[in-house]
Amino acid sequence: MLFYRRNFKSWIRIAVVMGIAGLAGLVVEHGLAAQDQSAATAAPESQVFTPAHPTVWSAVQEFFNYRPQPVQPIQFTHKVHLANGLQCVMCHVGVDQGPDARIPSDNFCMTCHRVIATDKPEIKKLTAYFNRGEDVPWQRVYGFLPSAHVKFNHAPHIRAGVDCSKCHGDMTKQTVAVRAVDHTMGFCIECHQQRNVSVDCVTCHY
Amino acid sequence: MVIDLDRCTGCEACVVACHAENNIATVGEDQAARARAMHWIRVERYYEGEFPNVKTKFMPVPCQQCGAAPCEPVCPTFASYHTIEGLNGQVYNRCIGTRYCANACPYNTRFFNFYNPVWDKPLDLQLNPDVSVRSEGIMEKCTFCVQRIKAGEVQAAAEKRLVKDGEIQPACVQSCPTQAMVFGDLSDPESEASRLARSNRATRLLDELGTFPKVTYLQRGSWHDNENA
Amino acid sequence: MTTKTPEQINEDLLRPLEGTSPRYLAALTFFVLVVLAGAAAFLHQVYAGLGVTGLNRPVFWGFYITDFVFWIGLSHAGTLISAILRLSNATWRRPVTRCAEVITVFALSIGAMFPVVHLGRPWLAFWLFPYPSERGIWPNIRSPLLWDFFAINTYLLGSVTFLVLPILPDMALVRDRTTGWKKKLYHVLSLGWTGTPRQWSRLEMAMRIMAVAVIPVAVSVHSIVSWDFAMAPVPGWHSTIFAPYFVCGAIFSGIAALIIAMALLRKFLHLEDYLLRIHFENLGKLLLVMSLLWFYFVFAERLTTWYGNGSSEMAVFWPTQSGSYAPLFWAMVVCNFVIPFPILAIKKLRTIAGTVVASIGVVIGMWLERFLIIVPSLSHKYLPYSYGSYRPSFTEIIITVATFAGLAMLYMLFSKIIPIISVWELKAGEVTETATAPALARPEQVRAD
Amino acid sequence: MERRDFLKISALSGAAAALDACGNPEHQLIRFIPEEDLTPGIATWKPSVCTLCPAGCGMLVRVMQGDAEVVRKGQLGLLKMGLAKKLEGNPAHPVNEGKLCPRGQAGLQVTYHPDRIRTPLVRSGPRGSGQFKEVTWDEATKQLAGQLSALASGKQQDRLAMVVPPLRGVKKSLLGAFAAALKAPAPVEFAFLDGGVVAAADAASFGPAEPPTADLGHSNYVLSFGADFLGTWNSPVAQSLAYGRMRAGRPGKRGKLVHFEPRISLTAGNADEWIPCRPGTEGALALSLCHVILRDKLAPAADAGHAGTLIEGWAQGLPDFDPEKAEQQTGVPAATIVRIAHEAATHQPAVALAGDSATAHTSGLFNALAVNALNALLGSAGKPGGILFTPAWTPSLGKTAEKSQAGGTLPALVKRIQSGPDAVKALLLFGANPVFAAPAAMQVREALEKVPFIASFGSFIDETSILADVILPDHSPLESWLDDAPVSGTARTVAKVAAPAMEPVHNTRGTPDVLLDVAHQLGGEAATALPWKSYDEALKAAFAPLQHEKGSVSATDPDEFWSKVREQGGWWSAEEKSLPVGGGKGSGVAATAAAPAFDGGADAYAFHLLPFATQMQYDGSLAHLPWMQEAPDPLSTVMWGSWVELNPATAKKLGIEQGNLVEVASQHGSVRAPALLAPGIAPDVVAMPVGQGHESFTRYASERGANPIAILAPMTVTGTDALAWAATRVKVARVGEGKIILFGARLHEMPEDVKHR
Repeated sequence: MLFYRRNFKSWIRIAVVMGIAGLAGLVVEHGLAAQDQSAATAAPESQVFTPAHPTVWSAVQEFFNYRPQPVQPIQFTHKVHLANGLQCVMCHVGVDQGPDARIPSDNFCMTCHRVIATDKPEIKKLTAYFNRGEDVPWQRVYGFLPSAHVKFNHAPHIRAGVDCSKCHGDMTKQTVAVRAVDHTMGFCIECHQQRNVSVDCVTCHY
Repeated sequence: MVIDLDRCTGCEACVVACHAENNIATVGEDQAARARAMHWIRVERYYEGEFPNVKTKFMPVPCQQCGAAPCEPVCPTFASYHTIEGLNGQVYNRCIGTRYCANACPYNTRFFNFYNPVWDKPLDLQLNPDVSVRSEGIMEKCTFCVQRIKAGEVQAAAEKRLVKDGEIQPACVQSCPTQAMVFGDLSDPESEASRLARSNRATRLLDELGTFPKVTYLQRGSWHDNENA
Repeated sequence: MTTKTPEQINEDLLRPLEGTSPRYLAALTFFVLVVLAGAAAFLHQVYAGLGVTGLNRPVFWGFYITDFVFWIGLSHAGTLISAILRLSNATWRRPVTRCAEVITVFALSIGAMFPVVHLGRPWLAFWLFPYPSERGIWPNIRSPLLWDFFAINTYLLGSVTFLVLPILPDMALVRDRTTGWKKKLYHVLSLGWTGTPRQWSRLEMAMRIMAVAVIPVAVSVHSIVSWDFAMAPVPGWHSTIFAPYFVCGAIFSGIAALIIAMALLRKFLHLEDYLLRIHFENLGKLLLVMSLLWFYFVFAERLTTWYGNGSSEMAVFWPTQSGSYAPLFWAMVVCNFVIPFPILAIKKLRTIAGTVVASIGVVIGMWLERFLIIVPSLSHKYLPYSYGSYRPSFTEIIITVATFAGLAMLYMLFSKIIPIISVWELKAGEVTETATAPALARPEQVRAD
Repeated sequence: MERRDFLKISALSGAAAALDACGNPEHQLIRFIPEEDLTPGIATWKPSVCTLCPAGCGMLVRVMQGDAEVVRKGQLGLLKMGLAKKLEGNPAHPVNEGKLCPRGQAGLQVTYHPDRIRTPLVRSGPRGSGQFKEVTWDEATKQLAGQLSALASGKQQDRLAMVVPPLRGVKKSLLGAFAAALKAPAPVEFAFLDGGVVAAADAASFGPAEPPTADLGHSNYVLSFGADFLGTWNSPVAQSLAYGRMRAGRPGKRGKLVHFEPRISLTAGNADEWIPCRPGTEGALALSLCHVILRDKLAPAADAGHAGTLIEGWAQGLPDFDPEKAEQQTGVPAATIVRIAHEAATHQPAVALAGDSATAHTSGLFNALAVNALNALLGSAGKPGGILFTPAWTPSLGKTAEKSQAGGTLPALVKRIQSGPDAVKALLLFGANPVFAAPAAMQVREALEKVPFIASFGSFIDETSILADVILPDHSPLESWLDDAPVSGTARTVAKVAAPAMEPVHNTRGTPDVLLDVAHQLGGEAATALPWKSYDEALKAAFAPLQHEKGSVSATDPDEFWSKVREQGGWWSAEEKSLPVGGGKGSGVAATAAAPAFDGGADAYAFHLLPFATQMQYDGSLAHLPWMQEAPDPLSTVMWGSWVELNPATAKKLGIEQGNLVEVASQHGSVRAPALLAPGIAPDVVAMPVGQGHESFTRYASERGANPIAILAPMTVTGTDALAWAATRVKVARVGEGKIILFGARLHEMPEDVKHR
């Protein structure tokens, strides 16, 4: 009905209505997100650990598969590091050993950045963290939500010769890592089927 | 899996090992009083006779991983299904909580998360990162420690070999102080589990239901059998 | 019966549509509030978790599934009975069919809600729909719950069609008699009915086809509901008798519900001239037959269990006969047989009041029957170590009560919008009766009322 | 517009994302740079030692990286650190061979317990109120050192007392050395379940003053007198392993287990024959078996050697213990006694064990001596398939350790405190909980309240440490340097040591290190006597002599030896070698007390109270672990509570139904708990689990169930000063409705279709 024999004017009308609805949605969402935040700031005092969502709103967000891109404390650029001849596995040393690829600690970064590019503002931030004895609070970019009940292991994928870019996009073009590839179940299944790997549920879900 | 009832003492080391390995929540006193305590493996205790001629029997009951499992066909979403390796898989993510599988299970080895589980901090640090933490509304049960099976297979694949018999042990088998439990590949006739499953003491729980359980119980022997032999 | 003119019929039957009394509004408000309470209880359950129910291990199903089976059973009141009566051309059916069909549609909708209400994660209920996804997973067609899904949807669709088709002429009638926004509303509801001979013959044809089609669907629905239980190897469930037993029980409770509904309509909508004693008496006879049949099924089920003497079956048998569930069991027998049988069998007692009393007994008894099928079996499943018990929580009770209020609410709203007795069919009946005077309803018999 | 696009619009603003990012609480904490280099997701296994009971099992700790909220340098933050995730037995370890009991596995929860003391505390409210304020370690140690130096300057070092749980190995030596260096009496060892009576009997009969190692694995016939050796007695994992082998480990051979006890314990439940006997008459029963063996010439009296000579009338063939007389006394049919005696004598190797309630009557020592004589007569003392005695490792930390004065027992300490004001001016508590685990009649709490200064080194606020003025919380075992020298479970000499499996989660310090620190603060002789900077140095020094013994570790230089020992989780001798038997002293223990004495008259107090250690909570020291609360008791299936076990016939007579609240009263007090009807208990006995009934012991154990120890009579086992905890008579009455949480439905028999055969 909606898209049936419409003239230009009615299209505009629809656009306006939807725009208003969208704006209203934004306002509501931000309002709720602010509430969400106030609830979450109370969370460190929470004396329990539970897989429950902190708020109903966060549950709704997850239901609709809404995940914001993370904001990193330091604008680490993959592009520059890779352009300088580094390889993924040089920093992500766990990738061919076990489940977790690892993000190196400050110690590791500082092996180079004690001398390299020390005048850059982002490196100064890093040095400041290091000098305070703090690790950089990197934000998770990929990773499955707990409710997916998925266990992913990097090592077998590396051993099978899956290229890093297959799941993480072309990192030579990314500065701060963004979620370039949507790790949906369909994405996993497709590759598993192509490569004739088990698509049995308990291969990943346990 | 083979469980030798002649060795089992009912000490419940397996129960605690399972809790530790599989992130099973303790539900607390109130929920336990409402029959919602979760023990993927339990030791059933039966008394026979009256004082002073009382016999006690212990029988550990994990999920029997039936070959023809009643829990599998009834699940509308394939959350409970038969894996390629012959386990009764339980895909937590796919579970919508009809609890039909738990009703169909003759062994009552399925457990439901009536609430979101809770760990008083920092008890959450004990959680095994290899096993997912189930949330409210999800059915869960013994998986034969599928995370250990998978880890063993990945390890074997990395070393380009087959999994050796006895290499993979679920937590209960590993912990059993009397070595009453043996875990192995029943499709391999040479495995220790297969060998024991052919014992003349071998029985299966509620065998007449035709569920083809993959847990074999070796019945208690008698001292007098020994005498006559 | 004083033969009424078509105008009188119009007047009488369309009266409820024309205004509301304060009493009506009060009752409606009450029911709406109860329904809202139920909805709140459900939301609370979704928010907090299924732990707010009395369910436990091993009794994973309790009030909700009892309600589910009960309501689905109740839904057999209408469409099935109405279809049978239509096909057998029982003329006394005319004032009865619509109230019956309405019960079907509403009871079925309420019943179909319960599988979702009882889910651990109801927000994922849509996974029962067979829709293509990137994950490549379809629902499990081997699961009786999925059969339920399809059967209930089919039945619901069929029943709605069956209900709506004969409403169209009445909608047109109302449309023609009203003005303003109501006219517009009924214009839409009548779907362009003008009463041309072509439309009439199409309607007749459609009703005949639907009547034939809906009977096997109805039978299959409750058979499938019974297979939810019978397919699981649970002592007390795993029985071949379950499908006919459930269908019989369903029709049994359905007729009872119909009698109660008719009595209420008769009283509150002043339809004493249309819903006659003959209707109650005939339905009462049907109820009697079903009561006997039901008793036979219960007897047969119990006897075979007892005679077979399997230890796990007996573990379920004894608690219901003489153990903790015995009071409920014997209450069920009293409600379903001991009370209705003499009332319905003795002609003098088979009055409107009598049949209503019997029907109330049957509705209560059949609810108990569903409960007794589910809970004792689950609480005594094979290994005695895991025996359990069950006590419903407040949440479950309020949701159960709310569904009864829900039916009342829907019924009240429906009867305000649409004539609860088929006006055109009744008129058609009057015409045929005066013309041929075969009349099952002999005047003197009716006057005795 | 698609939902995705809509979301994109909202993402464009960026605000939502930013808000969400700081919505995650973890990101507001400081993240400390990890010190250890662990690969996340990959488990490493570190050896450790189980310290939860005296068995001394070797453990492997599964350590994986995780984020823990910790306090470092006074700041709360997240640290990626190695976290213990699971405890398993150490397969190389000779005692437990890779296995672990439920209690040992639950030890994990000690470390992560939400109510663990996280930082040093100083009492801020009245004593016993549980009000403490947090202080720094410097303040806390200064306070302790101040007290100790005040004592020293006043030459009142003998007014210092220490209470410890039974200790072994280097830790015992260190505490001894500490006491000696301060010129204070040696620590008082206290635990509800201690093997003192068995050790005393063994010393008398055979020589070695230690509990035996039961070589069940080679045994054909096992007679157990009260010893719950599969549950909590002695070294349960080692005994379970051996039991498994006895039952099904030898093709074609299956040993038989006969258990004598008035109640079905875990071991009795597994016995081929459970034979209830009257409480305290186990010794008479054992001697009656001996009588039959001697009478029927199944073995000569001389076979028993020294152990036999301790028994009066042994040479005459024990005329007082013929089966008919024994039937009168023990309640076991004479025919059964004769049959069992014949079976045991003809199915050697046969072994007899005495323990738990059998040794906790006033006749306990007699019972143990009688069972020893039976063992000797059966020829199983010091032989394979019988009882062996482990050549235990006794480390030395130099001369000071041996110089300390005798510490005495807990009753003696209580008497000392009450002998006058300031008889004891300072008391150090090392994790023992005597207020809970000693009968109220012993007045431990009243005594402790009189001590002006109490310092506690425990990790939890329990009934005893709540009285403390200063609490200096110890590391959890997994965070500590550990050592042990098991005396049972294997015939090898075992010296165990383990480095911390993980970094501390809280602001705690290892108690040995605190003691060394205090000693150094005190200076002078104390500092020179304890020269080590830290405990691991002391451990290394104590282990050094083992390098030259023949054992599991061979190394050329001390450092290599030390690192290899730590890698393996300890050192053990190459060969199994039992200590020689027969050289028993046997002095001073007249074995005449055959008839047990009981507190409370049989008329007013009609029932024997039989307390027993439970599989899950042990003696109550593990009641604070949620896993131990929720794991059902194997026999009663009770969770989260305690119970009064009654014979159904008794209960019927008293009008008590399952779950009713029952009052159990002795002459010394009363407790209330729900009734549990069980067929496996004699009609004149009521049993109660020890372990619940804590007044204050974390959120999981406080105010839960009842503590039967409280109402016990302060009677001792004749010939020793051990508490005779099974010698109290009680009366039982229903007082109302109660609540009992069972995991298993109720008492039930196995259905026919499950029995199979």
